[in-house]
Amino acid sequence: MLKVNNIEVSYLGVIRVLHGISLEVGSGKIVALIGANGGGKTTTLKAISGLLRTEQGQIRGGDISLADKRIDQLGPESIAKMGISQVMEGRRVLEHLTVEENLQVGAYRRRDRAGVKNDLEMVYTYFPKIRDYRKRVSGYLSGGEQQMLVIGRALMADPRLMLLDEPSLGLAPMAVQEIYEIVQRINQERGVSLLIVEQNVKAALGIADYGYVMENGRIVLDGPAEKLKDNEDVKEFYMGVSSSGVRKNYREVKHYRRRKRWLS
Amino acid sequence: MTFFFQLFVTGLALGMMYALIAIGFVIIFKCSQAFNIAQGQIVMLGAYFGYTFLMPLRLPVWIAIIASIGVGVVMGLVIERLALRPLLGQPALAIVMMTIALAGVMDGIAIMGWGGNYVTYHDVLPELTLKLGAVSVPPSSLLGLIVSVIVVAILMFIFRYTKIGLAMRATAEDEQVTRSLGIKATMVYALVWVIACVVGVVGGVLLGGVSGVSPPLSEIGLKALAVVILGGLDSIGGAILAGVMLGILENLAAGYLDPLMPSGGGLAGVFPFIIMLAVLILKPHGLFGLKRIERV
Amino acid sequence: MKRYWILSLLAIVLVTLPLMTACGEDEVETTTTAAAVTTTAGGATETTGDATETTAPAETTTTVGEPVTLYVGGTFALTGAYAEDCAAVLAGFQDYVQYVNDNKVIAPWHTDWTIPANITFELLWADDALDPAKTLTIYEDQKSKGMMVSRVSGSPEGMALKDLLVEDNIGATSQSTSPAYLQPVGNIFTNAPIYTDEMASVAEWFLESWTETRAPRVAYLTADSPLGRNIDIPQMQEYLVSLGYEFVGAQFVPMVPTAPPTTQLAWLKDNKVDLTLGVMVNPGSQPTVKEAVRLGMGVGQEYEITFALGNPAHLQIFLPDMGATGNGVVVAGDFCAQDADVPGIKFADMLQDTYRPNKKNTNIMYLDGVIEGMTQILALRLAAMEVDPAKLTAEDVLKKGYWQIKDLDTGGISVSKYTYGEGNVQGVDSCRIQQVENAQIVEKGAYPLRNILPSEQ
Amino acid sequence: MNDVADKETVLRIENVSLSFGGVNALSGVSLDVNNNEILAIIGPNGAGKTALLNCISGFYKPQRGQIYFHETKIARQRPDRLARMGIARTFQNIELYTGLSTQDNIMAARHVFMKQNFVDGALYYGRSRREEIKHRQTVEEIIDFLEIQSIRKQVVEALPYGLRKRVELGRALALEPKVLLLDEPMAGMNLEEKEDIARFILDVYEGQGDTYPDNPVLRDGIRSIILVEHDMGVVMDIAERIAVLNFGRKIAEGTPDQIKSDPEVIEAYLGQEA
Amino acid sequence: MIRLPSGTYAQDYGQDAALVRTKANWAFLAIVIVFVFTIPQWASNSFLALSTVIGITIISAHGLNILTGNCGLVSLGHSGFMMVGGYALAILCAKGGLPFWLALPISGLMAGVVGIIFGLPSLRIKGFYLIMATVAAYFIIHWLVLQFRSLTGGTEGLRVPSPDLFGLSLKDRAHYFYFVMVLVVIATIVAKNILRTRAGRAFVAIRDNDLAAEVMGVNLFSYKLQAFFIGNVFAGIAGGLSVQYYLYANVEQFPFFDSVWLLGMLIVGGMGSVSGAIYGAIAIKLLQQLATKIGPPLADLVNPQAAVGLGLILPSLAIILFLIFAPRGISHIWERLRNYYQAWPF
Repeated sequence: MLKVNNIEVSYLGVIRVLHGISLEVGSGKIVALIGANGGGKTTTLKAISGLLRTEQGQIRGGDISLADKRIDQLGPESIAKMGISQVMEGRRVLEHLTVEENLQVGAYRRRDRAGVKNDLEMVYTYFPKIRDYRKRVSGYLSGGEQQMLVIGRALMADPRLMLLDEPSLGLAPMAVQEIYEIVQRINQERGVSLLIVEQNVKAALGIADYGYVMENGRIVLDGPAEKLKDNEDVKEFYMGVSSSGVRKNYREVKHYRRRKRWLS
Repeated sequence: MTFFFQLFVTGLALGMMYALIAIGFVIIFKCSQAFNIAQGQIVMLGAYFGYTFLMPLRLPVWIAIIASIGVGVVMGLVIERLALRPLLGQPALAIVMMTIALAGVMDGIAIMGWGGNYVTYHDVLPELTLKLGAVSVPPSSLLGLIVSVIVVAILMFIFRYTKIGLAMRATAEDEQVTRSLGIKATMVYALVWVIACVVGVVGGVLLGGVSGVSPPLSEIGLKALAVVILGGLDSIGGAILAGVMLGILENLAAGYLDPLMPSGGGLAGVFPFIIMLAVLILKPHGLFGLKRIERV
Repeated sequence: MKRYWILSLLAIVLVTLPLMTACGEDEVETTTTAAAVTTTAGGATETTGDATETTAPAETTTTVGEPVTLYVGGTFALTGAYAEDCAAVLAGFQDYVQYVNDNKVIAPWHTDWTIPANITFELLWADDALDPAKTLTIYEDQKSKGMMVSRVSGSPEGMALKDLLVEDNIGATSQSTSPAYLQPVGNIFTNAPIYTDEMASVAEWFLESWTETRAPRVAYLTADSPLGRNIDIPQMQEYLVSLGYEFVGAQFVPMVPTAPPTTQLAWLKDNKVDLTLGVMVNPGSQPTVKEAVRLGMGVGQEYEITFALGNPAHLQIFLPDMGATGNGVVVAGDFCAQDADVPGIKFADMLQDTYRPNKKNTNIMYLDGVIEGMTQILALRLAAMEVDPAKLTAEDVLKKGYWQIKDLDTGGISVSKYTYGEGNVQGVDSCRIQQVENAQIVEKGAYPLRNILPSEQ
Repeated sequence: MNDVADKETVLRIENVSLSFGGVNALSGVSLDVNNNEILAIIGPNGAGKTALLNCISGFYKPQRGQIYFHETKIARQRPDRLARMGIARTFQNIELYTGLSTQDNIMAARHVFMKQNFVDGALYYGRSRREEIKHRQTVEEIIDFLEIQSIRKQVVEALPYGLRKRVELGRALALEPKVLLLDEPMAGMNLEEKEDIARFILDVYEGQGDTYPDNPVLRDGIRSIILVEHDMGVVMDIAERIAVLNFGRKIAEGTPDQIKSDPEVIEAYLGQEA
Repeated sequence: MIRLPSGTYAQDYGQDAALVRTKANWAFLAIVIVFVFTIPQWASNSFLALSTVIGITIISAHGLNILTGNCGLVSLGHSGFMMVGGYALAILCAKGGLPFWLALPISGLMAGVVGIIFGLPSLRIKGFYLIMATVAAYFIIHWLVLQFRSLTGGTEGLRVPSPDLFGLSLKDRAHYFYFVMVLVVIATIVAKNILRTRAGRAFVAIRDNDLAAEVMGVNLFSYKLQAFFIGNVFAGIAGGLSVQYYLYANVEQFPFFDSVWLLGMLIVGGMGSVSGAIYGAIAIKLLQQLATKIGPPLADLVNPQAAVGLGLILPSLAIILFLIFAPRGISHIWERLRNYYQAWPF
């Protein structure tokens, strides 16, 4: 459904952050994009959703298309209209609005009142926790609840594709599990495609169909999630499991580190 | 006692005027976090346009009002597009400086365009007289009161119950998020400036009818800023309450304290600022402002 | 990088352009003075731009000496509350200077006071924006161009210049009547009674028609500005009390009111005031007077009170807007009504008809421009009769010019004839009282100045 | 590595309660922080971990309870005073001086050690110049220790996340604290970066001895570190003791092994997987 | 951050921290100083007057730069504090009979103390609230000056005797200019060095992140007040100098809009940069001068008041353009240009 073809992105016209990224999200699939910090994962998401422009970033080459329509030249508003909903990093709830108002903002573009009402109910079914707080100012929700709210808000736009940026960031292990379970359910029950950017490789690959590994603005490895999970390098560098299959202890990390780099 | 009530009523009317101008600030601040110091200048230019439509052009009052609203719309669009949009994403200080510079430009325009002359249009606006016993309400202020109430009611409705109002409140919180949800932030900003300018221009036309117009009229903007600060930067209700409060207090101070001052007083000019400073020391977010939800 | 080049270019232009204009003025005097509105003699001597020794052929055969250009003018505050007034003063100056250049005479009624044909006058002016700093720069600028007379626009500006003027021996005219000009006396020659004296005249006039047995109650209702607060001094209060008044207090109205001054008016009513004195309550005074009428206050209203104002709250400004609403308002000052039947007004009308037929300036301060111009040119003329005009110094103009001015008739514009001298910078000796009756200005008489604030001699 | 010898209490939190706007962020939390230990505080989001750190560092004034630093009462003290007493911290969402370079950021922390008065400084003669140079030396050692030499003169705003976290740690070190509070130092990092930070934390804790003989904090180490972190792998590996908060209450405290098997903790926080 | 030409290395930390590093720097500085100090020799009186006013403005701008540019406390009341300094000097000299050299520093201190008083709310309030508090400060000071008439002369203002420096008369405009310029040089050096002091580092820390500053041991309250004090001492001295220059103190000498222009100078020059304050002061003052110059011809085309309008529009427009296209001001452009030139021909 979504095709990113060989895009290059630079900021302020000088700093190149993506060097020809290509990836694909199939209809109804979950795709995980994993990799080191500063590797360009978030930038990739922003390039897709058009938010890059609001930060003086620029797509300098390649193209992005959604269902064979090019979207790389559009503004974020138009892209959102086409059915891509982004959940930004850092639980960006609209703090002073109530939970329900937050969700209504998500449905801003939609004209079908009945559909919106249904979807509101649906979101509350997925996230029963936030139903209790519907009239509460969202800034006072806990981290996990806020993450649920922003995912719910993105869902209210009735998207075809959702982009999740680090949904587990700064969340307790329990909350991470809960959110990932719901995300998987959303994917299965509503057929929404998902592109998830994650540091928590284990969680992301746990529900993904396919995965891409990104380093320094390049895709260095990709494959079905099952396969990636078993990849030695992924295991060692992203999941902290040594080749013997035992998790490494942080205390044992040496002052000099063995670094393996693809492509460099 | 009559003296007290006279002061009170006059203060109330003046306060509504402050509130009307303050609302212009609040709208802009609420939605785009821009602190518009030029609101007083918008009012002043509005008054000059009101004069031009009513006196040299001799338009009927209602057409003049509509024409003024048109001027407000254009003014809002021009300011937003040329001055504020290039600054999207810049720090708050840059935006404050921009509006200060805009104030300079607008003062300059008033002087270039109308020679900075003092002009009046006294008997053109409809006269409403109201007498409560021995106390009389200034007609122009009464008109201001009515217009303020209408404007506030409309704005409240928009904010509370309409979709565009929701979009405006959402944009106020987080521009990027709202854009990613398909709300055109630039449209919201333009709309916000248009509303603020229209409110300002209408206020200016009314105010000019009371007192005549000259460039220093814009100083009322600074007083209205004190009102905004007192009411809390993002609260329309707060602006109204604070406006009325300051108007009354200012008048009472001028009436009762001025004669006690060593040099005749003139307290009316500074009283709002003194109160504002005192309140700020005790309540740093104003009387009715949202306390930002802070998580360290 | 390209962007930075453009920007830096912009910055350089921004910086160098004014720098060049700033320091180049001595060399390029011709061009800059030409830029300053030149009011040269019609056709004949177009080359007046040149400072002192122009060798351009003098066309007139009657020329006695070398052609000489003398500068008049000074600074004008074309911003703020006085902008419109000062613009009118400027217009009066421009027209008058042109008249003198064309006719070589001081005024139609002073035909014996002629100007030598070789002397042309040129007006130098700049806007000081009511900013003392700017005033100073302009003053230095004009001095460097050879100006020997000057004018000041307002009190702070005058005060900034006062010592310099004494130091440079330059005499200046001013319509602003700051008491500070009088003590210690400097070189700023005023042509209007100072406000305290005007208020004293009003007080005397008011007593003449006071019939009740109790003492009349008087209060100040005046502008909250340096101008308006000028009258609030102990000597004034003492004088009022000595006349038999009961002094009640003072109310100040913001120069630019944002609401009608109901508060202040209510206070007057509350304190049973009979007469208010003030200077320029607000520009044109309309908001105040109009509100007073609405509250039933004024002459012939249910609450009888007389509002009196000092010059420059000229009734002429006030009348067209107010009409009968202004009935009973009193103004003390020195200028006659703009439609008075006196030679001075006819002269002013003639100037307007001749030099600005299509854009007549209706502001009364036009008359002041004419009178100030007349004073400056007369001072120059008197000095030029004693000293070779080409070798004239500012000191000559001060001592042999200004100080020798005697009985300068303004054609009835001002009630008194102007006489100046060493230690006497106040040209007038009496004050005119006018009142609005049936939307008309009615003269109530002239009263001698009481010098409430005596100048130090 | 661990001197079991003296486990003297450095920071004693006694019955601290804090609420804003009717919501109880902390209710009656008591906790001892000892010398010679890394203490981890874990718990679900909104459980009050950061609130507790904020109470310790003086940002929040708890309504009830007291905190003792050695014997001094420090609850409700001003943050800057606490900093000068030897309590340094980092933030969950990096709070650096965005407009300054790495070097200046760390140098700014040396502020508390500068003795020059205003007149000295304004003239910049001998003493203040010598002092400046001395502090530069210390800063350079920290830069060296954290391996951020290459970004010494870069403005921190433009640095990648991981490096900014490191600069923030450096800045805290420059304060030469006795207690170091780290608020989610590894959030948003990948494994490799986490390993780096874990190593730095351990190195700081242990001290570097003769590698940095003139720098007391690098030489002797910071012997009390409080770590708020979600990554259970890191917490279990490097913390000596763990305290668990939930809904503003302390629900468990103990060694990593004890915590791992505590049923209440599993139910409230860890879930099945851990 | 100062970028150095290639080939210049710091041998020790002391050198690395020095203000003037290369020979070219020294040469440039020398040229500027010679240029400035010979102005009375070749320039017209009006240019001399303008230069003196610019000098006074630079001192004031340095103060605002410390407060706003370095400590991040935006003040729109700076001309109010200049007024305090101006009146303090006028009262001390005219009524107290103090000599000028003694009165000037005292007037600076007075302004500083008043600054502290109005800075008191700054601990609890930030941003726009603080801006408005400083606006209030201006109007309250203005009002107080008018009220205490017996001391200040009210609206009449106060006349000041001619300045006298240890028996040397400064009445001569050129002498006064030299005096002001010496103070400008001192003020610049002090402003530059303050940044490297304990206080200066605290200021910058507060500006960039007051939260972090507090955790790093910076006493916010004390340092914010110090910033108010130091910044306003500069303002007070500038105010005193300007009163002494006109030999007259009046409230209209310190209009509210001057505060705006001072902030504008920092924007145009480069916020937080010492040289920026100088560039900005010169640029804005010259633009205003330019407006006065081209006023007369414009008067015929538009109206007699056109010059005033232009005097407002030109500097405002400069501020707007800089905000949009070069928010870091002239000093940054200048640095970029210098780097470009130093890297030439690469």
